[in-house]
Amino acid sequence: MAVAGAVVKPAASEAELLAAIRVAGEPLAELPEDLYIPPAALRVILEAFEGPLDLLLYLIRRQNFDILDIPVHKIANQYITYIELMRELEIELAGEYLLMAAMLAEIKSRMLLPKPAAAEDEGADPRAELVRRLQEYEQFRTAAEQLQAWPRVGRDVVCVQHEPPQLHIDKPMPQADLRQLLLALHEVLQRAELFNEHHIAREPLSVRATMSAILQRLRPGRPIAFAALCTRDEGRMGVVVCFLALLELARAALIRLHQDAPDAPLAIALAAGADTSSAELAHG
Amino acid sequence: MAEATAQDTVVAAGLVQCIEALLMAADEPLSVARLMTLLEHHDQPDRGAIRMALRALQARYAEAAVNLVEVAQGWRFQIGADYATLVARLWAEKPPRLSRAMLETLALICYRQPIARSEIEQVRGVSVSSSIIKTLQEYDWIRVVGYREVPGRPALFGTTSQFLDDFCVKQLSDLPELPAIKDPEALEAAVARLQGPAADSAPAPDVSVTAGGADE
Amino acid sequence: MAEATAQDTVVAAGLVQCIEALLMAADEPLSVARLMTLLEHHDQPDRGAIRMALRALQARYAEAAVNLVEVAQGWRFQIGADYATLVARLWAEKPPRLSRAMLETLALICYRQPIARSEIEQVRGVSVSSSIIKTLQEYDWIRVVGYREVPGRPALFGTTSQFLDDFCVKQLSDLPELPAIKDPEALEAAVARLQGPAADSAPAPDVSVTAGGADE
Repeated sequence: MAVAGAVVKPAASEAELLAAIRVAGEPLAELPEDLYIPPAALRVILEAFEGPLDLLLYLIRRQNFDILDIPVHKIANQYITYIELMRELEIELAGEYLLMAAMLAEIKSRMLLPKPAAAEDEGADPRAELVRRLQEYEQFRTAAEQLQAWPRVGRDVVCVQHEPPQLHIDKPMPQADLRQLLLALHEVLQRAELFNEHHIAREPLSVRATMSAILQRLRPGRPIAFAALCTRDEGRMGVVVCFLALLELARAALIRLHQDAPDAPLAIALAAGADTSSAELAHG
Repeated sequence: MAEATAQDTVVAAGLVQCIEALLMAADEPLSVARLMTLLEHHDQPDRGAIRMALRALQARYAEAAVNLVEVAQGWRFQIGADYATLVARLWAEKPPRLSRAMLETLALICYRQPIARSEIEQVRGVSVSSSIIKTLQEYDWIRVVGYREVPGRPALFGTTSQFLDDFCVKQLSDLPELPAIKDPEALEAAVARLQGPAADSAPAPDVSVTAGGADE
Repeated sequence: MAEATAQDTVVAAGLVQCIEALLMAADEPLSVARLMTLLEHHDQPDRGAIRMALRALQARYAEAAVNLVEVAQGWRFQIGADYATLVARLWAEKPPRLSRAMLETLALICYRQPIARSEIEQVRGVSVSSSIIKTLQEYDWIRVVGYREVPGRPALFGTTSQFLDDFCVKQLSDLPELPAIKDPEALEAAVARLQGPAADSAPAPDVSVTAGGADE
């Protein structure tokens, strides 16, 4: 694990380790001030921290101070030496680190001044404020660790999803509303001012329907006799409508009408391009 | 790990549950070979043990709504076929709304069929997107009834019997003729007649057949 | 549908299997209400019947590698955490690691919602990068729940039900308690002591006193 890892986890054992170190018989109370820390290591250490409060908490925890009774003066010194060390090594520091250094410096100086009686009420003592903020931050740092450990989807828990053998999702049909349809026609014709008679197709719908039906039945190159087109059960009206449809289709050059002899049966064929010429249709 | 003998149907419970977890989580079939590699660190089960575990699982899920099946690439859990329609409702979309453009296009096709797309655009004064035509065809409301023999051979569209069924009209000629469309009251009256319970399919006497053809 | 009486634990088997199929096929939790609409055509089960069926299913899967769990947005089948490492082998890519900064920000929003970004920065003592806020929003774990009516109208953030689902809980209170501050009284006492005349331990002798004041 990188240095940062070891540094971040203020394992109690490290404190015992420190206590166990005997320097000239005296237990080593704190990190020697002049311990040389290579800049790269410092940068890594710095990355391990989430900000000044985190760094301060680390310093407090590492030396097993009780957060409620921290030797503010000592901690401030250590923090400020760290920060100055980093600035000497031109490690660019987030502004907040410097802000904290300034605050700590202010706390240190206030602690040295005799407490003037009148100064009681000029705002919360920054030290108390620092302790409160450290505590509050630690609260959420621990909460974050708890969230990290909590089971979460994608890492600890996988949701189950299976398919049926073949999934046929039928796309639902829209609501077919006749009134809407006719209103739409009204609107579009209104918009196009096509309502005057001569423009709009005058043929009744039945003729329109028959025109489509006839076109549908005709195949290129296979003419059909007129009689075969009109179904018996529509009666006289059917024949009229069918005839009108044929005239309309011819006018629209969609079909061609042929009669071999004056009273020969009338043949109808698609006005398809060249390919009907070879058809057995006798030219009129 | 208790090595299960062939006859002995006792299969290491742990192995069955591990395979169950893997198959439930997997989003593709898992072969016996793949299961062996996945369970390497676990307890190095051999093929036989895995097959036995798979059979035990298959039996346990036989009656459930999801079953363990063997497919080409291996084993997987699958929703029972007879729940397919029920499950499809999870992804059923809401019925789409008919857009103004779609209604106008459909109405024009209905009243002026066989009609080419260019003519629809001419009347609407707006281009008709091919997706509108495609969708109306998907709904099986319109279809190509023929082609005009001019350069480009434009398709001619007409309405279908499905269109008549969906719009609850027996035949096209039941629809109000154009003069009735022009006048809003007449249109409302026509619609009411068509949709009203009493209205039977026979056209009302006052339908003016412009072609002058005598009424039947 | 045999209406199961409360004492009678026999739940219509058909209903249980339909719910099992739906839950196994769904790609999101299904609420009781959603199940009711999905089963509408089936046999219009009421809430009670569905809850009974869910409990029956939960019992049946209690020992299996996959369990039926209720989360914020409904019920779902999920593979338990104890198979996490085994199942993770199915996929090559590892799930994205959450940075400490992201987790601390998420914890603050979770326990202090609705909270503005400036308050998060106040507590963490560091500015919150907008990429963290954006990522948490992309995960759909946090959302803007309102604005504080002060100059600048800062957005207030809160957690979503998706956050609860992804952390496998039904409601916020199921998450671990926010660790309590040591004990408030001791804090007050410490603060008082700090402000009291008897300053804490004398500063270390090597303090370079810029003000030149004598040590206490």
